[in-house]
Amino acid sequence: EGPTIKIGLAASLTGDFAPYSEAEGARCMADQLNKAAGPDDPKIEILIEDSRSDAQLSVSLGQKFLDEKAQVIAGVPFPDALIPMSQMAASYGATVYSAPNTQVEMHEVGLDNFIAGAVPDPMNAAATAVAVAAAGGKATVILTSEDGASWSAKTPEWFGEALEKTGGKVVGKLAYSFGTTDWSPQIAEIKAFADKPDTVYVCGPVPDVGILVRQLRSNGFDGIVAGCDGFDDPSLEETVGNPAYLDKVMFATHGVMGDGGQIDQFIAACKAAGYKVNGIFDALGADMVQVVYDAAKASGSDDPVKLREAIRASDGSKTVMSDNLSFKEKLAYPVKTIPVIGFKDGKRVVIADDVPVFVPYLK
Amino acid sequence: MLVVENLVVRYGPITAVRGVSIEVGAGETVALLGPNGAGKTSIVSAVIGLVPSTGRVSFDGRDVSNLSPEERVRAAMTVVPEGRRVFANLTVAENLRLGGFVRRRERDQDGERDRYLAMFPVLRERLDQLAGTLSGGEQQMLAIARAMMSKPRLLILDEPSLGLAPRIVARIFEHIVELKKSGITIVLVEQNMMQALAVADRAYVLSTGTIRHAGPAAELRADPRLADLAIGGH
Amino acid sequence: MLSVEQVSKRFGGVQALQDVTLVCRPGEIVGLIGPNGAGKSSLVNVVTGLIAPDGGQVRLGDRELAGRGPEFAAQSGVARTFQNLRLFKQLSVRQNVEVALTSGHRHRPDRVAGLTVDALLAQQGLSDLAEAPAGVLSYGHQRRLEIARALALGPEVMLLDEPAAGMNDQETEALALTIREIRDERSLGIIVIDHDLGFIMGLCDRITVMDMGRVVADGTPEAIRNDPVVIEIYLGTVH
Amino acid sequence: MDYAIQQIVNALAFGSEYALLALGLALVFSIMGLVNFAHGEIIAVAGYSVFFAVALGLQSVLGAVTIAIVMGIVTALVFERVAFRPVRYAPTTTGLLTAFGVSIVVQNMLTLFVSPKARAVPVLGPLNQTFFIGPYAVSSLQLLELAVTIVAIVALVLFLNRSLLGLAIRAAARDFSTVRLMGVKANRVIATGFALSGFLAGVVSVFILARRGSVEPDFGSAPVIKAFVACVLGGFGSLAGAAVGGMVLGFLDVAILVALPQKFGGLRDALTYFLVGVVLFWRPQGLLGRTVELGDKEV
Amino acid sequence: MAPAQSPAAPMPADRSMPPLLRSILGGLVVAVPVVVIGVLILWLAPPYQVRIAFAGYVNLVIVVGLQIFMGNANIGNFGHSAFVGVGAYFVAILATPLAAKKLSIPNAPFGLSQVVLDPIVAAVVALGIVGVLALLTGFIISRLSGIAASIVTLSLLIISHGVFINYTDLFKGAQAFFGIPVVIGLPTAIAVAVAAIVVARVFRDSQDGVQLRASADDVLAARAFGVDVVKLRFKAWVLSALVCGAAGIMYAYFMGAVIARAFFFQQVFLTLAMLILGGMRTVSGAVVGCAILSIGLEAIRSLESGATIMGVKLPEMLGLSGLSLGAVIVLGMAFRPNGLMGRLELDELAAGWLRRLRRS
Ligand SMILES: Nc1ncnc2c1ncn2[C@@H]1O[C@H](COP(=O)(O)OP(=O)(O)OP(=O)(O)O)[C@@H](O)[C@H]1O
Ligand SMILES: Nc1ncnc2c1ncn2[C@@H]1O[C@H](COP(=O)(O)OP(=O)(O)OP(=O)(O)O)[C@@H](O)[C@H]1O
Ligand SMILES: [Mg+2]
Ligand SMILES: [Mg+2]
Repeated sequence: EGPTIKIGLAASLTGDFAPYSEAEGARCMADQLNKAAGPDDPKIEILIEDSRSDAQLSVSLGQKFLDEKAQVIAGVPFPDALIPMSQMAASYGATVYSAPNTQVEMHEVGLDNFIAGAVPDPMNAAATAVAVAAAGGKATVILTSEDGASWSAKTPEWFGEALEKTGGKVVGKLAYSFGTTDWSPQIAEIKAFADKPDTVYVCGPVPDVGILVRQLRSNGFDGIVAGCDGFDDPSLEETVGNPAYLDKVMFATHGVMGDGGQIDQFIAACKAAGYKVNGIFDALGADMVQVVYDAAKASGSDDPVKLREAIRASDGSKTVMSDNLSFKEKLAYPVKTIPVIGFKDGKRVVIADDVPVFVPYLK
Repeated sequence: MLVVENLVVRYGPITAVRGVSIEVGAGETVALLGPNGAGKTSIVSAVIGLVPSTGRVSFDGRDVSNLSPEERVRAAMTVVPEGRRVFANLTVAENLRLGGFVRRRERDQDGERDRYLAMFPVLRERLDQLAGTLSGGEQQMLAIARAMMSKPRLLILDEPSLGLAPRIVARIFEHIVELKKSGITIVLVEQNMMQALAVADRAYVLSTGTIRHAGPAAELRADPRLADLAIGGH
Repeated sequence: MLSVEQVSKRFGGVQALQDVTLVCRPGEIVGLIGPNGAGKSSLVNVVTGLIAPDGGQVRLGDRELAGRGPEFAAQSGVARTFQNLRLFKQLSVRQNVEVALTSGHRHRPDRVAGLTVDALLAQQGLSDLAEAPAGVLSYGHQRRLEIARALALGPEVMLLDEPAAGMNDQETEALALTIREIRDERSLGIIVIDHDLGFIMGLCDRITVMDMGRVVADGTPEAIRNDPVVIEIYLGTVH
Repeated sequence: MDYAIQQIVNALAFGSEYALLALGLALVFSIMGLVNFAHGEIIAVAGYSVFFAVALGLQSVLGAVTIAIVMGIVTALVFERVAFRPVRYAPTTTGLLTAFGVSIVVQNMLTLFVSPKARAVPVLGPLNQTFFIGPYAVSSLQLLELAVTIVAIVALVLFLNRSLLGLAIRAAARDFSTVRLMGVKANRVIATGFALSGFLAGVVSVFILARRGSVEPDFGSAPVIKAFVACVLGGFGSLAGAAVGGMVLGFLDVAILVALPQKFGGLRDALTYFLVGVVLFWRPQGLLGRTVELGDKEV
Repeated sequence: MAPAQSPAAPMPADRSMPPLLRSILGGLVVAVPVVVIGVLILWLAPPYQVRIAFAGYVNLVIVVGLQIFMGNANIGNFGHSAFVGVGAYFVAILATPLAAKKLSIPNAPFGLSQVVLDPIVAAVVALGIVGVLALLTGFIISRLSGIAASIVTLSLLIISHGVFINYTDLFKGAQAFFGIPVVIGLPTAIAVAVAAIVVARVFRDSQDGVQLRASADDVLAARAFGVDVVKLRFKAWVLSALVCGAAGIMYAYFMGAVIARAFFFQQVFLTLAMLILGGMRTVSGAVVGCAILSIGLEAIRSLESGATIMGVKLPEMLGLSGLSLGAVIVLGMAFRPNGLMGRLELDELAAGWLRRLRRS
């Protein structure tokens, strides 16, 4: 008999973070693995409850999963939920594995039992900066917002830092709030800068950033518009409207979609099997399940601490998004290539897929 | 013209009107008398449909029990409500315009209005003042004039003389007599008993929600027990 | 003693008060009559601080009240009833009285010594209704509650704006009796506004007549009853 | 200078949208003293209707505009009938909570039956064309919004102040039962008022859609709180006040965005609301609200 | 004078007891279900339900605090969560161990990154800060009425949120402030809730409370009877803020991490809904509203993700709890526009029933 591993997800099935939920992908992957597993292989059991994107509720649900002896739990992918959950899980030996988490705070607190499935924001910013510089971007305006914590406030700064490393510079910084649907004041300001920018960088959600692209273009800005994984939403193109506007738009994300590759195949298979999968975040969820499965297989035990040790000791798993997803180096997050997506004739193309050399902020 | 049968009005646990029956013939003027809390206003409100009640109210031979207040008003019943209830946030002129709402398609609104402005000249000076800032008596005059703008066939007046100077009260009672002559049916709720009985044909005396006495006004006026009845002696 | 001197007030195009002068001594009941819109309620509003006069003085003893707001007037000992009934509708009858009584306790403890809610309610015949919310009382009962509430403040001067409106003759008579009782008991000055002449004549020591914002006559009930000006402007020829 | 004028043009557009939203709120408030936070959901339903129509093959701008407006009216009427009529006599807080309830229900239904994510609706894009007048970038949408706002304000003010129905609506706001005593079918009058506010919501929905190009469950609710503030700022219940309040907020928004040092950029909303607080402390009745010296009277 | 003859004669309250004692006892009666439910949970429920219950008790304290101002002064309040947030953040700033602070707020002003206070002292100081803020804001809000006052409370909420998020040196911005010592559990929460209920009840029944409620009915008349409306609103505001601040402190000491988002619209609306649904005119209303929505929403939530009831697996129905919350509000308001509890407190109702029972 292989061990049974329980993964408890206090998922944001509804509420503000519903678009970023990894739950369906995780469920789909677990079912695929369980079906294929032999008698001595581990079994993955996924427990899902809706956290309504509420941090407090997701901590309580985390407790519930721990009561039910889950070895791995996750909640709203923000520090206010994940930090208390990690502290709580520590006394059970359990691991908090947040597949979509990118925020640096999680890695600063000194939590021993936390694992993020995505690379931290500074790496994302660094990858974008390299691609922007390669496309000729030299002078950038960055747009920041405190609404998405460090993701939207600091990522642009890190982008600026990384761009300066390539010889570019930050010519201006503007603040905005999430939910902005009319960027005309900011655009008027950008146009009024003495130092004309050739790049605008923003790390924010769709549709805000889509509207920004459209308004920039219709106001005559023809430089680069760059961003982060917030751009990675199927509705981006439609929000921008005119395919010509997408030229010189680029963003770094977690994995490549739309090229018929592994992620697309996985999503299509899940959809066909009736899972309500959305996109890249489901792929992150699937990767988490794969990693846990492999570790359980390696350790052969259902002990949570041994499981975590096995995750960190592994040389890498073959997952949906990566041929070799490994936590050996950083322990709390993976090191992997970061695809930067651009557009050609309105279609997504991968313009780079590397591990950035210079990464700001992170030590 | 107006027939009220077995009317009961309840407010939660309180029964304010306990099975009252009243009949008002066409062209008749009937007074409703009784002490505070007797249920007069409750009857009036039930007759026009503003408070839920059981029993039957019919007007002109037609059962109106299930009609909404506005439908009853459209059927030419009108109430001058207790406590004036002028539209405080509208001007005097606007109040009067709304008073004529049911006749909005007719031409001579102004003629009607002038008639009441002549009766209450002070209102003419206040046409553009917000009704809420009028003095108490001025509001009462406005409430009466507003009700009259609809040219009702049945007019129910709940304490019309309240807060009015004697001169104006006299004018209103004169007007009631005039209306009576022109064939309008009137129900008059009054504290001013003698004056009410002087213009009324018949009267009902109520206390604690039931009718204690009913009869021709003249008879009541002479009745020594009246005083007792009207202050609610049991 | 309440003294009003040369008070004037204008609302837009209406001169509501024009150089009004009036006094009310402790133990005195002054009637205030006049046609509708004469400015009687406005005068009460000025005295109780609800409106600031354009000019003139209002003094209670040696305190100037004009323009200092209603709280100050009330705390100095001026109580009133409202012509348009302004009870605390959601509070119980008892609490309506309590509000005034506690405020009185706070500011003039000697004046309210001996007053209790129960006694005041009993005096106005409202004992049975003590726990009912004031908003559901009939019109007449609401008027009485207004009076009980005014008394609970332990006032030096009480202004009653049409206290008898909505009461029948017998009730009015009883009311007159209570008012006189109160005056004798607590020796306060009372100003009564009403359009029921029988009531006013029978009750008041002195009567002031207003018209179009001015005081047009002032004197004993007898004198006022026969004053041709009063008959002309107020009573009308019919009376 | 050019820059300042450009920003003023932008602020006018911001202000118009707030003003239109605020008008819808002020209208309902003046009809039944209801602070209708569900106004945003009327906008959302109108927006989603266009989304569905597009999904079913609709392509014309005119068609989309018609659908948004008709659905705005219908939704407002349904809300009135189902949710607001039962609380018509209730205290303000009750109406407020009912409106919250309606808004929660609608947002959750949109989440449940459509998607929690934004859905693109590009059909109204043609309304939003940027062109240059000299050095100034102006979009057709900005002009349209300004024009519609002005027309709406004038028409509504005339309607409410001059027409008999308008009088009835205003009277019903204060004293529903006495209006009925005038023979006014008060239910219908109130429904008319709601229909008007639904019309305004439909129009706003068109504008937001044209600009955003997508719908989301909180499509309408986000701007409504600002609009509510605009109403109070201008003087609650007064239509002209709502419009002025909206314009002032629009200008405040842009001015603060532009003038605030970037370091404090995130404090934009905080500063806006701080200024609103200051204005209200100074003029509790709002900018256009008048204070009447009342004494013992009430209006 | 003619005796009032009216059928309306509901029960007079028992007037033989001193008023203060009567209020305290009344408050305790209202608090009985609060204690009973809490003890049952402590005794029978698994740890995660204890956590969920804790959140419920935090909300209860907030709702009761909200009632003190909103229920008595009848002014819509959207700003109370600002005080919850201030309470939570200041214990976070003051009681978090140095090591954690080095990471989170190394540049805190006034050398705050160097100070660590005992949790109890920190709580007292935090309450003091809430109090000072309440005094400052109360000065403005108590001078306003109606919707203008409500908007200013809304401003307070948005300003406080803006400051939490943007004053990163002190509040750590939009990121979680973590590392707060976890020092309390459900028993403390129950005790605080009972205390809050009694305080709210004593205030409601006090002279000040009655006078304030009078001014809510008719400001002008209240002023004409010497009621110092501004002062009373001010008192209620400060008291309300302190109770809400206490809720925030509880929250921080239980969760161990706080974030500004937790003290924003979502909390404001939920607690407002609880209060208005229960009936804001009584403390009982606050308790009942909070209990019904907390328990109801939790029950529905557990159905949402497809529970198994008596062997039948129900389908997943996401958004059900949101839908039900909305529906409960709309229906509740339609059928009981003044809230579930009307004018009277639970104990007053019970006393009435008892007396009627004895009479018949
Ligand atoms: N809305 C209400 N809720 C509860 N009780 C009410 C309500 N309205 C009236 N009552 C009660 O019903 C009874 C009758 O009141 P009503 O107003 O009909 O008397 P009335 O004869 O008009 O008295 P008055 O001469 O004082 O106006 C009174 O006891 C009153 O307290
Ligand atoms: N707040 C106000 N704004 C505008 N006009 C007012 C205001 N208050 C009173 N008035 C006007 O001032 C005049 C005097 O009003 P007041 O209420 O003092 O009359 P009154 O003598 O009490 O009359 P009544 O006997 O009818 O109550 C009236 O014509 C009234 O319209
Ligand atoms: Mg009556
Ligand atoms: Mg008067």
